Amino acid sequence: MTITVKFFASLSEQLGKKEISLNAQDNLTLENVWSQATNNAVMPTKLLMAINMEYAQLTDPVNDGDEVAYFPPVTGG
Amino acid sequence: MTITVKFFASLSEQLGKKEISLNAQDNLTLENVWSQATNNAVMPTKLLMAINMEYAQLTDPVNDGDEVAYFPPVTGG
Amino acid sequence: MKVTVSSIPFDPWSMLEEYQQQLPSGQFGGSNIFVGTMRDFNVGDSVAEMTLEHYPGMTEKHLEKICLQAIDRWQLVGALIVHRVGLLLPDDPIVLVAAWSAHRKEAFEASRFMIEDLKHSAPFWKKEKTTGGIRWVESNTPS
Amino acid sequence: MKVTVSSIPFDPWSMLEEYQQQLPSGQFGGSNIFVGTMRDFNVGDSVAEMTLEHYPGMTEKHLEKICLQAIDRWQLVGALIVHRVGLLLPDDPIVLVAAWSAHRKEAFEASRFMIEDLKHSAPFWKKEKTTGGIRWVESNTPS
Repeated sequence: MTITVKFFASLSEQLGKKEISLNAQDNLTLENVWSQATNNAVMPTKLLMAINMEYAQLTDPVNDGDEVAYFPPVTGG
Repeated sequence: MTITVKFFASLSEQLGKKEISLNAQDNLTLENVWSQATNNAVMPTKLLMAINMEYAQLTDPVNDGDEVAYFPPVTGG
Repeated sequence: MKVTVSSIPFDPWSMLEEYQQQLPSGQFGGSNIFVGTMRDFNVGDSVAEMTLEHYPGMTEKHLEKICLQAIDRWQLVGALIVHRVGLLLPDDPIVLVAAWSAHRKEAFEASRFMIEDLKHSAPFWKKEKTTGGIRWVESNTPS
Repeated sequence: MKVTVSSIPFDPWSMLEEYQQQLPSGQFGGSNIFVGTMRDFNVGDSVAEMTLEHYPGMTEKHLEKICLQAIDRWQLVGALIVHRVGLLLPDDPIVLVAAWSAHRKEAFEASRFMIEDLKHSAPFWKKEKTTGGIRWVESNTPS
């Protein structure tokens, strides 16, 4: 399956990437996708994540065509 | 002593007066002034009053030259 | 701080803009604003127009006291109150209170305090013209 | 309801005026508005400029959800959120939230809910340029 993976803000800077397209096997969770997309980088303690622009959890499944995102705590307003 | 007495809103309409100048004896309270200024009209239960534009109580003393006011509950905003 | 009692319609947005321009640059992180507007209904009746009476002198003095208390208690950078008097029509702004402060919590609390104190204590009285006739509004809602 | 993410400076007062004009006449008795503005200091340091990043698509979706929740919970007549992104300078408005309702209590509670949810959950990230260098803001104040 093919998924889009996005990184934002300080996390994007640390990893040196903003967006990648990932060709991956089926039956992955957000935790698996993180490992593949970052070459097993250590996960920040306060990481937030989303699937198709809705907040999600590490154990949530990712499907073909999904847009996945990882980002640090938000600081808007 | 001479004092100015003002009435506002529904109270002013009920009494048929807005402002009077009262020549009165010394040592009066707001309660005495009410009686003289209204010819002993029955006092409304929710009456508010002020001396020189500061909220005051029925038992507060009134002095020569004071501006006294009586009015119903406020409904601004 | 600024207090205005206006016998003609006022535009809350331009008054906010004008007042804010005089505030010290870079000092406020948040402002909270409440605008009270005349509705065309009240206590179940349709209201065509409203007259607002006040106590010239005492009203301004009381509104200034509210601003000073809010500035002191929440360390505000600025405070503004504008209140309409005279003949009002539906959709006319009645009141504007605004508080500028370093943080949002203080701005919210201060403007809430200002409108509550104004509603409970500032000498204004509303008279409504409804389909059933003319009546004085007897009391404000508690909050 | 209306949600705008703006990459250029916005004027809160004209956006409030414009939005309010479309609301149903005579229905709202109160509006509460919060405007967050860029200060020239933060956590003890002087801040010269700030960059706001967002997640295009998810950010707008989340702000719309906040408006819908507020409208539903407080029976609002109208709700507005405007948020700036890109390069900001001190005194630039960052965020505007506003709630129009029949009564003041609902207007205050709704706009407070909107700004708190936005601060805690809407995907925006601030990067500050201070005298000490460039830094990402790590977290928002709790309230």
